[in-house]
Amino acid sequence: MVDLAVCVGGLALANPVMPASGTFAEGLEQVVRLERLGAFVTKTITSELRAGNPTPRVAETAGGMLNSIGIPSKGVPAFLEHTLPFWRRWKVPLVVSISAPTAQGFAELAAALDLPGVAAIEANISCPNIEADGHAFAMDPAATLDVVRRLRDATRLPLWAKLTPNTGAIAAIARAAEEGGADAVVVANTVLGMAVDTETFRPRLGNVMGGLSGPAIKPIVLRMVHQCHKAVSIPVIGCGGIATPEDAVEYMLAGASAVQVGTATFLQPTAMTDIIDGLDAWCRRRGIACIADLTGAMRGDDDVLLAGAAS
Amino acid sequence: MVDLAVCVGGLALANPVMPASGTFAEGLEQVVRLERLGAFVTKTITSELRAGNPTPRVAETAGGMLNSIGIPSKGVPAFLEHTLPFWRRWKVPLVVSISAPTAQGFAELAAALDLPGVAAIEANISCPNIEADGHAFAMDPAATLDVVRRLRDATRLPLWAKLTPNTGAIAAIARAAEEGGADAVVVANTVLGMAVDTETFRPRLGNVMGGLSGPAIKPIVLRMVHQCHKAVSIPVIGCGGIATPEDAVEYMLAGASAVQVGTATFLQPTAMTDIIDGLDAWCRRRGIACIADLTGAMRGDDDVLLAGAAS
Amino acid sequence: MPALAAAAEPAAAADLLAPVIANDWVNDEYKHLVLEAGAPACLAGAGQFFHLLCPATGADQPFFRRPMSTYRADPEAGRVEFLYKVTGRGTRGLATLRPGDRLRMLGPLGVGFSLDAAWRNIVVLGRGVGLATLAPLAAMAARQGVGVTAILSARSLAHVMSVSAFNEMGARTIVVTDTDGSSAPCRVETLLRGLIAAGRADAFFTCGSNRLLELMQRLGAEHGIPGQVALEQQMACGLGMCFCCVRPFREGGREVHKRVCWDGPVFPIEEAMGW
Amino acid sequence: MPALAAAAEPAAAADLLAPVIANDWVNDEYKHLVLEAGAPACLAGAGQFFHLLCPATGADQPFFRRPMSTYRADPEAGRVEFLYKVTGRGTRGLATLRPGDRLRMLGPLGVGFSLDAAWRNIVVLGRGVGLATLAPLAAMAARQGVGVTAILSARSLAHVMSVSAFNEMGARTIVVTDTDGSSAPCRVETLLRGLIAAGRADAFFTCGSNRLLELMQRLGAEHGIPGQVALEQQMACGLGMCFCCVRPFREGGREVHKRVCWDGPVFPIEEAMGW
Ligand SMILES: Cc1cc2nc3c(=O)[nH]c(=O)nc-3n(C[C@H](O)[C@H](O)[C@H](O)COP(=O)(O)OP(=O)(O)OC[C@H]3O[C@@H](n4cnc5c(N)ncnc54)[C@H](O)[C@@H]3O)c2cc1C
Ligand SMILES: Cc1cc2nc3c(=O)[nH]c(=O)nc-3n(C[C@H](O)[C@H](O)[C@H](O)COP(=O)(O)OP(=O)(O)OC[C@H]3O[C@@H](n4cnc5c(N)ncnc54)[C@H](O)[C@@H]3O)c2cc1C
Ligand SMILES: Cc1cc2nc3c(=O)[nH]c(=O)nc-3n(C[C@H](O)[C@H](O)[C@H](O)COP(=O)(O)O)c2cc1C
Ligand SMILES: Cc1cc2nc3c(=O)[nH]c(=O)nc-3n(C[C@H](O)[C@H](O)[C@H](O)COP(=O)(O)O)c2cc1C
Ligand code: FES
Ligand code: FES
Repeated sequence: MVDLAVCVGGLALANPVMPASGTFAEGLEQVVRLERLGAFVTKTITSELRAGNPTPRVAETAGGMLNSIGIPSKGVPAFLEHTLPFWRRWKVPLVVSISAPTAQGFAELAAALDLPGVAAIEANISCPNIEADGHAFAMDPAATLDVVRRLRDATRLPLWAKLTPNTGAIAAIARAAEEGGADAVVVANTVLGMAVDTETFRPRLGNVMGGLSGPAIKPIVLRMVHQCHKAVSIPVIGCGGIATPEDAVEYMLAGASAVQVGTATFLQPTAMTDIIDGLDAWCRRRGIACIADLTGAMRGDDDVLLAGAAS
Repeated sequence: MVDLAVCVGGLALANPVMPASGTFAEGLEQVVRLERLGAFVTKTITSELRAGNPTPRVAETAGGMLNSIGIPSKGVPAFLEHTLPFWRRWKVPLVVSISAPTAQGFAELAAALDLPGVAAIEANISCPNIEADGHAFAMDPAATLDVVRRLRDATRLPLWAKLTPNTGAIAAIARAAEEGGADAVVVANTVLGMAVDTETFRPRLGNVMGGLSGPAIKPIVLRMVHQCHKAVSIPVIGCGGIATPEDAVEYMLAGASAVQVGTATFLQPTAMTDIIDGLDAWCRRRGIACIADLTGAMRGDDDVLLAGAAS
Repeated sequence: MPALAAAAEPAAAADLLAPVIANDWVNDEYKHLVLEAGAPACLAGAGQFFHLLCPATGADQPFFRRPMSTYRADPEAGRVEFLYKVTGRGTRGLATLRPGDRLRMLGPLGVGFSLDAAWRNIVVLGRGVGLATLAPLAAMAARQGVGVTAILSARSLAHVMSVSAFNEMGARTIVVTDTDGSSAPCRVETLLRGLIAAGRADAFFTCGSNRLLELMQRLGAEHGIPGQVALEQQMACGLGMCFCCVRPFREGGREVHKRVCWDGPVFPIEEAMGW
Repeated sequence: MPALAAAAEPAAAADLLAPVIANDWVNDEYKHLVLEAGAPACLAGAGQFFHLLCPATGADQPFFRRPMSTYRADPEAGRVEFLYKVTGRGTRGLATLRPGDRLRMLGPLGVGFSLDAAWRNIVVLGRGVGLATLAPLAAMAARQGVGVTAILSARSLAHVMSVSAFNEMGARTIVVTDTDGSSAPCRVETLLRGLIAAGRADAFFTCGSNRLLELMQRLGAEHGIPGQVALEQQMACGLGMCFCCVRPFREGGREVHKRVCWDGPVFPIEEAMGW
């Protein structure tokens, strides 16, 4: 009886739960009924062939993980030949995540993907591993505006901009994405982090630095989702540390229209469908007819309170 | 036999372990031999009387905690009458943490504290709760340069600048603090975060947003310590999620000259002395004669590797 | 604050790993935890509390310690006891402890109850888990020859705890319940007025219910009866360091913030503000 | 890759909560875990693995799951067994499991060993925990009527595991140890050359030692003997999704990255690169 449908950045989804880019691939089919997901989101692809980063590529931390996978990519032809036909077998909308070293490269790649079976483009303008020392388009409002504008000119597909949490100005960057023509912002990618092995004195990641994800970052990204929800009128897709139905509700209350689940799937492969079931049960228990009503429904968040911070 | 002494930003410390501001007060005397600490750091004080934020002021998160204590302050006279005489009873160097709403206010407060018994000033230019919506001096290199310069002109005491992790430009801000004349940077304060109660739909903190601390943020702050260590030649004091001797070693390898322990003391009141004992034992086991040699001793961190991120 | 001035210097606290002797269900919600603990833990005063490092279990990973009032501290047997309600992840973890396990606990902490030498008869009024906090007060009063009337309020007879504990300490015990309506504030007020009239109310003590606190505040003000209340607030450090456990209090006409862990958990009743 | 082509379609994996039947020490470092598990788990092929959600204990809170090779999968009894070395926080947590507890495990996963119909006799060479991985291969060979010579290498006689397991499956078992020097690569090489000469080495299989891998690669290349190796790498998802478990391989003269969890953990021996 609960209506789980949401409308996000130009796409109508059966429910608000989808995978986070880079944490989802065909292997999950063995354990999860993929047709139940709100959308599919591919691992980020690039035009260039890329090998990804040296190993070790992951490390455990308290309540989270660091990864420095990088963006290994087999290029567009391999995507068209293998990945796209594979995902086309389902009716679930397919969101293709893309990246490029230049705004021009982003635009060209988006243009090349305006194909049947591609439902939306997620522009990963935030991956902390790509630019040296963690810089990315989405660390700067002007660069964000520029790349999103060019993407907007290059494709008629719904366009989502995936932001980085490695900034002190997330609201300004979300506004730049909106101004550039994005249909939604995905908040956020991983938080740049690091770990050192005290036995070997070496970094725990082959790449020294990597992205932190998982429950540890949930309070940080949730805050950013809330800031973005207040700053823009396009939908915000929350992504960071979501592992339970309550986490998804928390994100929606803070302003998310839909959520992406990444790291949780590694620990619990059925995490996404468990969350969908749990959302349904939760709405039922609370007498909520349309899940979309949860978006931004947090109470007691007036500016008086925020200003109260200073007193 | 292990030499635990370190020299940090104009101060010689018996060992590199000290409390983080706001997580230390006289109550600890009941459980810990305070004379064993490398330094004392006071809760941030302000000139104005401040009540602090509404309750609830804390919330648990995965591997960490959110706080929105704010900076309740009884002003300078109460500090001079009660706090300073209390801490003067020990020989341990006393670092006084200060904050103010303006650069001028910072300078005046620092000038007023150039007193016997005060060993150094830690300028908390980073507290995310003070300025509305999380802004702080240390989110901007120019504001950092300005406030540190004025502080430098106002006091002959060793001057530490405590930075915020809520920025995409930590290295630039550390450089600004160095240029302004800081003797050390403390990296870092809490990460701005948020949590929502899914039963009541209300924020878990009376102040909506608050600062995340504890093990959850360790990989993030460790990365920033490393970035700052590479960016400046003044010492870096690491602070974020340190709970064990290994955590302290990890921070030193990444570039810290000393460490501050906050949240861990709440869970384990003897955390700081346990860490000091553990550092001694660890150095002994590894045959390290001077702990100061650990600072920046991480291996395999050449720029080739960092640049490799892009491939 | 004559009452508080008479309080003994709080014993130094210690963080110790205490072996569990017993941890049994008292009813369907409460468990009774008995630990082996030498000084200073077993010297805990009435109203003082401990900060417990509740064990993490699979699903429940409490981050903070949990504050818990001393239900009983026995210096002779070298034991400390708690009576706790299983509510969330911390107390659920606590509930898994088995005899022989060890629990890390910091204490005794805070300012407890104190008895003025001039008081001959006191009234103790508690509800729910508040009774656990008040039980050692009755024991202290008994030791000092002070007469105690204990009004124990609960949902039903099955939910009143500690009746026997209060009785053993020689308290006159009155049980009031929601089931028979005797716990209604107006009926408790009648009881209290009777005790005042009978000269059995030199001081008021309460814990665990906002409505009962307000009732005692009103009657106390009306009849000039001093009193004390034990309050709760979420805690991080438990040692007065973090200022997260503050509550508002009335002090000389002004509203001030005080730390429940450090300035309390026991406060003069007239200073407390309802919640 | 004729060997791999002959592999059966991998059974679909499932994530199940399996009751523990036994979890006993085999020696001072290894434990043997027996779980009740229906299909598809108990249909796991030799060389396939499971991804285990090791229980968190007080100090040890493993974040990721831990990969573990099937030591034995018994469809008739509905059981799956593991032989594991207690090394870090995940396996320490695993070691706390008691009969009746439940373990969440995902599997069977990955590409296992496969036997070419043309092979009559194979040589299995393993060390340490690698023996756990190779044991079900010997069982599979026995079922298919393929003769097995198993060379089991260990620090000392006390550390050789699974000898009886290999014997039961009818393998000719040779134990070599560091203690008597028989495990030195040059001595193992002599053994292998003997087996090749005797026509008992249609294929080579190994796991657990870089030096033994390199030895088998060299002799295999010299004599045109195919082979397979089971490799390890830290894993997050175990399902081919995260690309964290890649290793470099030689393929047609180029170095390529392959995922141990998805493309392996068993690979053609000539592709593997030492570590
Ligand atoms: C001084 C003092 C003495 C107490 N004595 C007792 C006692 O004798 N018996 C008993 O059953 N309970 C007592 N409590 C309440 C007890 O601390 C809480 O029930 C317990 O912390 C709940 O933890 P949880 O993880 O089970 O619940 P959760 O709801 O999961 O706890 C979440 C957070 O809220 C805090 N919290 C929740 N309820 C309370 C509360 N009522 N007071 C303070 N913090 C709370 C927890 O400590 C934790 O930080 C006392 C509280 C205080 C402050
Ligand atoms: C396919 C496969 C099959 C395996 N089969 C067995 C087996 O049958 N018996 C057995 O004892 N061990 C086996 N291992 C190794 C086993 O996974 C590790 O010993 C275990 O993960 C160590 O976890 P820990 O938490 O105890 O150690 P920690 O050192 O605390 O682990 C830290 C991290 O490193 C990873 N890690 C540590 N050692 C290894 C390793 N050798 N391989 C992969 N990841 C590692 C852990 O999974 C974890 O993510 C296998 C590994 C793989 C990849
Ligand atoms: C192993 C791994 C690989 C990832 N790869 C990508 C990627 O290719 N593109 C991208 O935009 N984000 C990538 N991410 C980031 C996730 O999509 C997500 O933003 C982040 O992990 C936070 O969500 P989580 O806490 O639910 O994992 C990756 C994350 C992980 C853990
Ligand atoms: C309850 C609490 C109060 C704090 N108050 C202050 C403060 O007054 N001034 C300040 O500079 N930092 C303050 N901090 C931040 C800490 O000093 C420290 O930078 C941060 O908690 C990270 O370290 P940790 O993870 O070890 O706690 C406070 C932190 C907490 C948890
Ligand atoms: S709990 Fe920290 S001051 Fe009371
Ligand atoms: S562990 Fe994720 S791809 Fe292998």
